[in-house]
Amino acid sequence: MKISILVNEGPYQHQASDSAYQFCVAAIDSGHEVSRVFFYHDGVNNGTNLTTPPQDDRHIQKRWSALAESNGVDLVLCVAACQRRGIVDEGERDRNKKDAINVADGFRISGLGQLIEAGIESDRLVTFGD
Amino acid sequence: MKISILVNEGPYQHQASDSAYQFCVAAIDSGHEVSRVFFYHDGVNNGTNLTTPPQDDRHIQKRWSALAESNGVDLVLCVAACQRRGIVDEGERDRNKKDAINVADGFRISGLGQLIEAGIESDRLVTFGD
Amino acid sequence: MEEEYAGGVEKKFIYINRRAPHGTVYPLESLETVLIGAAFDQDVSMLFIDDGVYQLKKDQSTESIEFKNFAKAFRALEMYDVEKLFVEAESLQERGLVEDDLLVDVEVIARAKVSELIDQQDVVLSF
Amino acid sequence: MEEEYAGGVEKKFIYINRRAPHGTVYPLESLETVLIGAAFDQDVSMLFIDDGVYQLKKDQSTESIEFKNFAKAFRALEMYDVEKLFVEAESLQERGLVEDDLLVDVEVIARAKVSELIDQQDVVLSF
Amino acid sequence: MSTLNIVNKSPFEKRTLDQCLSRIAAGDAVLLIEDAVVVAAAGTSYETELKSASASHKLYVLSPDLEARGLAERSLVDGFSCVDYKGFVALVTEHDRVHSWL
Amino acid sequence: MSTLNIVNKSPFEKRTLDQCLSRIAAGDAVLLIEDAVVVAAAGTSYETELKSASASHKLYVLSPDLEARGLAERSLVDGFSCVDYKGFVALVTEHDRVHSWL
Repeated sequence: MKISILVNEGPYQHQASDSAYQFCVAAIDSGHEVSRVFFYHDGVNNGTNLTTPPQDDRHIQKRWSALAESNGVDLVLCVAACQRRGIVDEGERDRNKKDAINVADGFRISGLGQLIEAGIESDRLVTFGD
Repeated sequence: MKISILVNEGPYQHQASDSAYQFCVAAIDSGHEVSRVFFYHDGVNNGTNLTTPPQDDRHIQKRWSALAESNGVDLVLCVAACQRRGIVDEGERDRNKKDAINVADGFRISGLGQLIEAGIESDRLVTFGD
Repeated sequence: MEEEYAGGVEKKFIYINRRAPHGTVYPLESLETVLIGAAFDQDVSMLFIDDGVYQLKKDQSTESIEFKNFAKAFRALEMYDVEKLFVEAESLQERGLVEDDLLVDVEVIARAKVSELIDQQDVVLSF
Repeated sequence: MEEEYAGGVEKKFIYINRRAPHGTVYPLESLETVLIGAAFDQDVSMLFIDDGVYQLKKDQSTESIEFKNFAKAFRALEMYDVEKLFVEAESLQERGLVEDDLLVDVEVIARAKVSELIDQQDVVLSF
Repeated sequence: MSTLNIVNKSPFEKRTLDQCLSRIAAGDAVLLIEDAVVVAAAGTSYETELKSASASHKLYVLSPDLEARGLAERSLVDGFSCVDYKGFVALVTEHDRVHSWL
Repeated sequence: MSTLNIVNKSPFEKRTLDQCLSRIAAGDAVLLIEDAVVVAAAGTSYETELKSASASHKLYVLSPDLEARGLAERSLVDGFSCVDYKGFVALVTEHDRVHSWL
């Protein structure tokens, strides 16, 4: 089956992002296709490359980036949520005159339409939040 | 009176940061001293300078920075929370080998001891969270 | 942000709104998603249950908390052909609200009908 | 992160823990704050009520969810001279737990005594 | 030596207000802010619980948050007083400590 | 045409599980994850409510989350089945839609 995921919360504060990740790994292991993970609201904070969690703890952003690389999962950050939270790619930096870029490898910033499209094109949409 | 504030949530997702700000303004208007606002957990996300909220919406980070400038309020971001969330100043950038700095004007990154100290030295500590 | 979708698939989407407005950003984001989603020509319903019914309360005034007052935007839904707004009767009653307290025309349904409505959908989005 | 405080003031701090572990980061952060705060030589109490009592449950195993298992750190509190751990009896009972289910020695108090404990404090930190 | 208790979630959503009311001392005050303000309005199924709480506690509600939720015109449950943010600050200073029930 | 309902908060903290159970159809399933798993263990004051729910609904609990909360050794409320993440995935595919009660 083709499964898409919606993540509403940032890393470390709530278990939502962890649960979503573990679900994705299990879905892929079970032979399903996880086509897209859409990060909405505080969920976009999963996509900053500026985190340095303690060495004995999981690295949530890197886990997501690795999943994109190894399994071609499309990691999409909601652009409006990124603007409110401070997640910036090259385009957003230029458009909003910011000094830095912090979007992590494997994530891309795009519109809410990507969530609707995931709902249409996937067999199931599973939401993880607070 | 000397009042300190603890903010546990980031901007826009929960009302906590807004409530804390409105409380600070009212406290200062009432003749009290707001000596420190300590940002903990997702609260550290208030201190990124990379946000671009919609033009017709409030700019939460800039409001805080202005409060620091006009009233000398000490805005402290918990260092361990910053590391997990991706808020970086010059020292953190060098220490953790990051490519960017995103801490906003008027905020400083420091340890949890600053929260305890605020509890000891203030007449009241008021917490805003989820 | 213009997006087009020419896939030709029509699915039934339901947006479930269960929180009071302003305490969290979810109610605002629900409305934004519905408005953006309108371009995709899907079958869209919005359901308001539990504290979600407060989102439709008349007379919201957000000036003193400096928030955007998005309540008015519910009136724009009709222009986007989003016309299926359901409100649960028991949620209104528990909160001392009546249909006349609401900003827009809605269909009031009994709690016992909620599962039926949800079980007709292809995609459930909860806010 | 070494911090020292030589202000000479001693205040009574209470840390109130009301959430189950792992679903949110607050329980972990509560413990971190207590451990850091120990350097300040204040009078520290920790109170576990509602779902907070699950934080002290024995046998927590976080390997399959890849979380740090911070439960063991409760055993270190004694070394930091944090010895006043209070657990509400009713919170245990509602959850089918008994004192023997807990990782560390605690003082079990009745719900009716909770307000008395809190009203003795200077600073309340809730997690 | 009384405590100002702050509750910010609707009791229809979270049990915080119940959990607070079951544990505070006579003379302690309760302030409802953010989404918790909805039950300060009369006519909800939570009214009885609040009326009995008002016998032993001072109850306050933050008016800017009531206005934001379209409830400023409603009559309040007996025993509630409205405060603005300056009134909130005054409550903080008049009580010995503040306990936010999160 | 049945729905998989997911609840992630303890009913001692939030009313989500009550609100879910009061509205789902016979034949719909409920999966408890994250902090919600605590009430799958037998002996809590919530047990009666879950036992009656199990008469008309399939009830599941996510075992890694039970283990994390030190409840893996406990007996479960009658009617609950344990699933791991792969079992979670299977439930998602076996039902027609997923409704996360947030």
